[in-house]
Amino acid sequence: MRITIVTGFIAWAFSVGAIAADLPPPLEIEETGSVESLPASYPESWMMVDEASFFSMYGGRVIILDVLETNPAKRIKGMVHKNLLGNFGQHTQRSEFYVLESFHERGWRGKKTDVFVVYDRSTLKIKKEIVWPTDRMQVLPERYAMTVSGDGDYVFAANFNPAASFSVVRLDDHELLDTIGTPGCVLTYPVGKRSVASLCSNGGMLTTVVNKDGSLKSQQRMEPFFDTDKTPIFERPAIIGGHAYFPSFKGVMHDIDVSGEIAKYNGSWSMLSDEEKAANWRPSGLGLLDKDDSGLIYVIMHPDGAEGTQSHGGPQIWVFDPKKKKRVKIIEAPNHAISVAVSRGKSPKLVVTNGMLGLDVIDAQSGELVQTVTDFGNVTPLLLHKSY
Amino acid sequence: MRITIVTGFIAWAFSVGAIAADLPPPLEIEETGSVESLPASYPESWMMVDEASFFSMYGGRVIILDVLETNPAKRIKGMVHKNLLGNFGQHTQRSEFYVLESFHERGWRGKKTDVFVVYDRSTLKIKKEIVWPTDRMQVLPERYAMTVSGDGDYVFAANFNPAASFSVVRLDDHELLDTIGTPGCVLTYPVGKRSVASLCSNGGMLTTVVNKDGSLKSQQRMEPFFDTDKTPIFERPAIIGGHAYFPSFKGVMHDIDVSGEIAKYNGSWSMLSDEEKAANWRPSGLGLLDKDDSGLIYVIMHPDGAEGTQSHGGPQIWVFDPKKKKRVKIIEAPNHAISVAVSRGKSPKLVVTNGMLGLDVIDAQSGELVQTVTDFGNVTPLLLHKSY
Amino acid sequence: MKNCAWLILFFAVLPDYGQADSDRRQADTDQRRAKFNYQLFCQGCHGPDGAGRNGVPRIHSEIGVFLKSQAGREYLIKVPGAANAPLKDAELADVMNWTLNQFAGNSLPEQWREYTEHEVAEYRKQPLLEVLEHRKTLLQELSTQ
Amino acid sequence: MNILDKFMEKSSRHVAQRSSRRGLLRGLGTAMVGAASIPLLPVARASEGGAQASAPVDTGDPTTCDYWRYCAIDGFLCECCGGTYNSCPPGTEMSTLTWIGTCTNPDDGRNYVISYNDCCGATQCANCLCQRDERDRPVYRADKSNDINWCLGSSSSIYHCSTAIVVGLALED
Amino acid sequence: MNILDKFMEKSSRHVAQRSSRRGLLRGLGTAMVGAASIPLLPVARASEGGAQASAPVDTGDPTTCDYWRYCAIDGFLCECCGGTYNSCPPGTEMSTLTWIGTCTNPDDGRNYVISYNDCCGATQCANCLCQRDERDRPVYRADKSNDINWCLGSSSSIYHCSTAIVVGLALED
Repeated sequence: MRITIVTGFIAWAFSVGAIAADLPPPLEIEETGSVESLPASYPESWMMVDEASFFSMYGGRVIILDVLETNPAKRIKGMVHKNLLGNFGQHTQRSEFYVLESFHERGWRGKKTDVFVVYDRSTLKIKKEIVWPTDRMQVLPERYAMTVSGDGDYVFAANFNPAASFSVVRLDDHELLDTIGTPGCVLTYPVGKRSVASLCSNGGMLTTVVNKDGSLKSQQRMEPFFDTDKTPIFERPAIIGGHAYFPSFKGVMHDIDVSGEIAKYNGSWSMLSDEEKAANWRPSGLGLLDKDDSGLIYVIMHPDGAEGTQSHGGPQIWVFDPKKKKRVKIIEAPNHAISVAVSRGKSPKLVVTNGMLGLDVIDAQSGELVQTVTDFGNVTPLLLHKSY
Repeated sequence: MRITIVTGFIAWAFSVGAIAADLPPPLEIEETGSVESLPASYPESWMMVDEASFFSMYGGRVIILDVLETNPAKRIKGMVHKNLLGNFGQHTQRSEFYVLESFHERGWRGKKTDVFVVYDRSTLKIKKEIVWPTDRMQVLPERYAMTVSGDGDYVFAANFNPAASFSVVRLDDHELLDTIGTPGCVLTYPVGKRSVASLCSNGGMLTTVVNKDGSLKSQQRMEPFFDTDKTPIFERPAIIGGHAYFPSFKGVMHDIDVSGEIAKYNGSWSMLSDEEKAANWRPSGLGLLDKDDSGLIYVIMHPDGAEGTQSHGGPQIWVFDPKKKKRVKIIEAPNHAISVAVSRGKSPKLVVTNGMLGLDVIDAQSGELVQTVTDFGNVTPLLLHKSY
Repeated sequence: MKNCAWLILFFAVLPDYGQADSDRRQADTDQRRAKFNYQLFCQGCHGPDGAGRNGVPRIHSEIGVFLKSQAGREYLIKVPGAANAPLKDAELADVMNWTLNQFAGNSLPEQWREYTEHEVAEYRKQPLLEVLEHRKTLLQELSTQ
Repeated sequence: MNILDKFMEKSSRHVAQRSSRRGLLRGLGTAMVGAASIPLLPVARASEGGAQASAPVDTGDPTTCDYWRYCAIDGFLCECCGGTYNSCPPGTEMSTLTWIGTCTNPDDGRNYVISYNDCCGATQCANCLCQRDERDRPVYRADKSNDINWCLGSSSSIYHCSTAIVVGLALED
Repeated sequence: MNILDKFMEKSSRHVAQRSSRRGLLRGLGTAMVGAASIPLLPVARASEGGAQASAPVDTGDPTTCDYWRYCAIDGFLCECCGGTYNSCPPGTEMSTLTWIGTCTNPDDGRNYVISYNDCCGATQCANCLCQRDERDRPVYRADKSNDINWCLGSSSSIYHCSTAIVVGLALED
């Protein structure tokens, strides 16, 4: 009602104004209520930033960011909430992504409810919310606290309370199917079409094969391939062409074959020359590695490694070709690196969470800094993901 | 049992150790589970900081801070949550304070519930939570969005949705009694023993007299004493000795007699000399004023005032004696001032939220800076309160 | 063995340099190591008193019931927290025995024997996969005994 | 929500040095220009080209706090959050309750009625904080108050960012 | 929760200039010293005075991240939040689940078993962030992992700050 009347004013003002001063016509009345939407598939230069909001975890979110946009005001494309170190996963084919988060009835108090939320990539609206049957894993951001199955039809999401398990969501109807125990083994690495590997406290892996109805088909343990005390590995692999590459704290790359129904150990190779070993070069960081579409692995490295430095990040990003088991490039991190992610496509960009908790965007080919991105609401952007 | 045994170990280790290396005895085993508590009445140098957490309002809180403590690590005495710009109030006699806050079932979504929370000042534990009957007022921090009645037996807390009302809580049993409409009038200023004054959109006031059972006894409107467009006042009075002093945007101090059952207009006086008026000195800021125990009013002032500068804060704090209707002192704000509070007692300290959103602690007598307090989790400490 | 505290105190107060001392001191060291290992590998979840927590089974006054059957005896070693612990077989046996002595209380059968290195090695080869289900079944069986 | 002006004034200095922003600005994760630090375009500009008279003119930059429509705005500019000056970012909802102000478009010299609709239902955008208080009034004049969380009437009361929508022409006094 | 080391290293520089702290440190509202930026006290120190042998010695400063007990800590030091190194701030609850580490007291040269109990049930303290990862392991070794929110077993899962409690003496290998 108010709007109608005001429009009347404008018509009046226009006629008066035009006669009086030869001004341009007045601005049109604008609609209230309009809301933007995004493409169903995001451009390669968009990244999904896991802003953990470590200093106020109720404010955690995933910020959708165009890291190549030069106008700071136009970099943010949207954001969704991700409460209390919520876990995040994406589908590469379906136009949706997933947040598994927790809420207390009264913010910090009252009954806790964990919920699995399916977001539409285009509208950023919630397509489905599933109340979770147990306590999801609540840790610093991981890429494999949740995974889409190899056949693309399920999500497996990790639980920990501290009994370890994962729950299965069917994506066709977004139904929660089952929860499967993985005693002593955590996280969810996709194996074959519908299997999940988890890393175990004895230095081995457990593969869980899941039935079509989401129930447990079988579980099989892999012999320990590292010593969790003496030769620990990072729980953060690069999974490329049916192989999951897990670097150790000291620079041994373990190769797990995840192409079949059951994960198989496939040996290891050193990431380091003897000189580098002597200088104690080691992988380090939170999101310490990522892969590009051509199958290269990018790992943050630092010299003078020691017990306790495994999360410090480092000054360089080393690029490995896992097929050749060889380093192919060294990229300098202009402002230190604590996490790294690589964008999709033929001209991948390295997006580095730097020591000041901003983002350095680096051309992966040339190694040159494209731009540093800050002031997008970032406080603790601990982990980044490609977008799809 | 455990302790006994471990003590045994220690005794053993001690004897061996002492023999072996002449070392001191080992540290005692410590208890797990212990939690600190605070005095039932807080020292004068403690202030209650309303950290609105404007950039992540789920993380809002009241930080209890010793502003005279020189060791930064020991300044924080405790903190309580205050969600979504929650309202805060304190009792000067009972050892408790009050937070009126809102929660959505899922952080930012789902059903909203407003709750009134009674905190024990000593344990910081919740003594009572009352689910609120309507939408509390959700605004930038105010000192009078909630008030304790003059007789100390009730809390009146403001609602706005946008219909204005207030609800009554009886403190003896922490029961919610009633909600009373105050059409067109907002906030809750204590009047007499059990009345509430509210400021109205016509520039007048409404006094609501409340029965012992919390219900409406009577309401009475005061004639408008200012023009909300042309001569607006700040809604933030200093209430001293039965008088509520409301400064106007342009430096006229209005005096409302709140000592009786009904608030009465008691005239006004200018805070400015003619020269100051010519230089457009004006009050400004969010928490732009406070009082000390001797009855002086401290107001943030800035020169070159204009439409829109009423919230900018200013470079000086002027001290007025409202009985003499005269300024008695000017205190320079070392780093600009946007909010001010004064500690209790005979040697009051001015605590100023400065332009960098840290706190400048100033001796109110000498005007000298005692210390600047930052890095206590402050992001947007918009308003400060005395402690009791 | 519940009076090991007393024993230790005894050693503390009266350092013994006599015959058989090295054996006893070895036994004592083993006890201390067992407790240390309990602290390092178990206490974080099971608590300093074995009380258990949300999602963590209670040990205190309960763990002993499992020793009433062979399956129960194996269960305690096959649970991943035990089987997967980075401890040698002998160390794991010591931790388990220490835990039983320390926390099991009246839940222990009247006749029971401590775990040996050898049997621990055997049991832990196949850590359990369905711990909770297995536990439930076991407890049902034990309660009907 | 209009307290941080002075703070913004200070930080606007930092904005000039985009590559090395620090201090409060960095801390608060904003990219903001203080009110009125860049002079508004003169009214005359609109009349420079006669041909322009055939179409409405609005040449301001909505990514800056100085943009004319923002004269009584508070909070985070939706323009920097995935929305625009008059639309909400994806996934949010535009408030139905709002406060109203009038601002002058320097391009045509007209006063427009601006509806400051908040976008609701997502955690604070925390970008492009912009605080201008022309003709803003305390909460007793709710219709003119930007201290109030105007998401109060929406399905989520969570404030995300603010728009500034032309809903009419103002009458001169 | 152990990622911000490098960040902390950087910010420790700022701590030195207390009066003009800025940048990340200010932004994050911390008052922190990076790990090991001050050398630990030599063991010898304990033996300097013979009389000391009659009482346990622990001369470190629990308000600094360098304090010996914090060798595998993550997060905010309760010592700066209204609690102490081994007690929780008022209104919070000490976690029953925890991770365990061993650290050396430089005053007596002994290794102690340290239980890193989180204090739960209040919004993050956000002060004195301290990140040290000696013998910290990824989540597959949950008992040694400080990446996990250990408030998971408490009545509130909200992490506030961390303590470091001496629960035993370590054995040498």
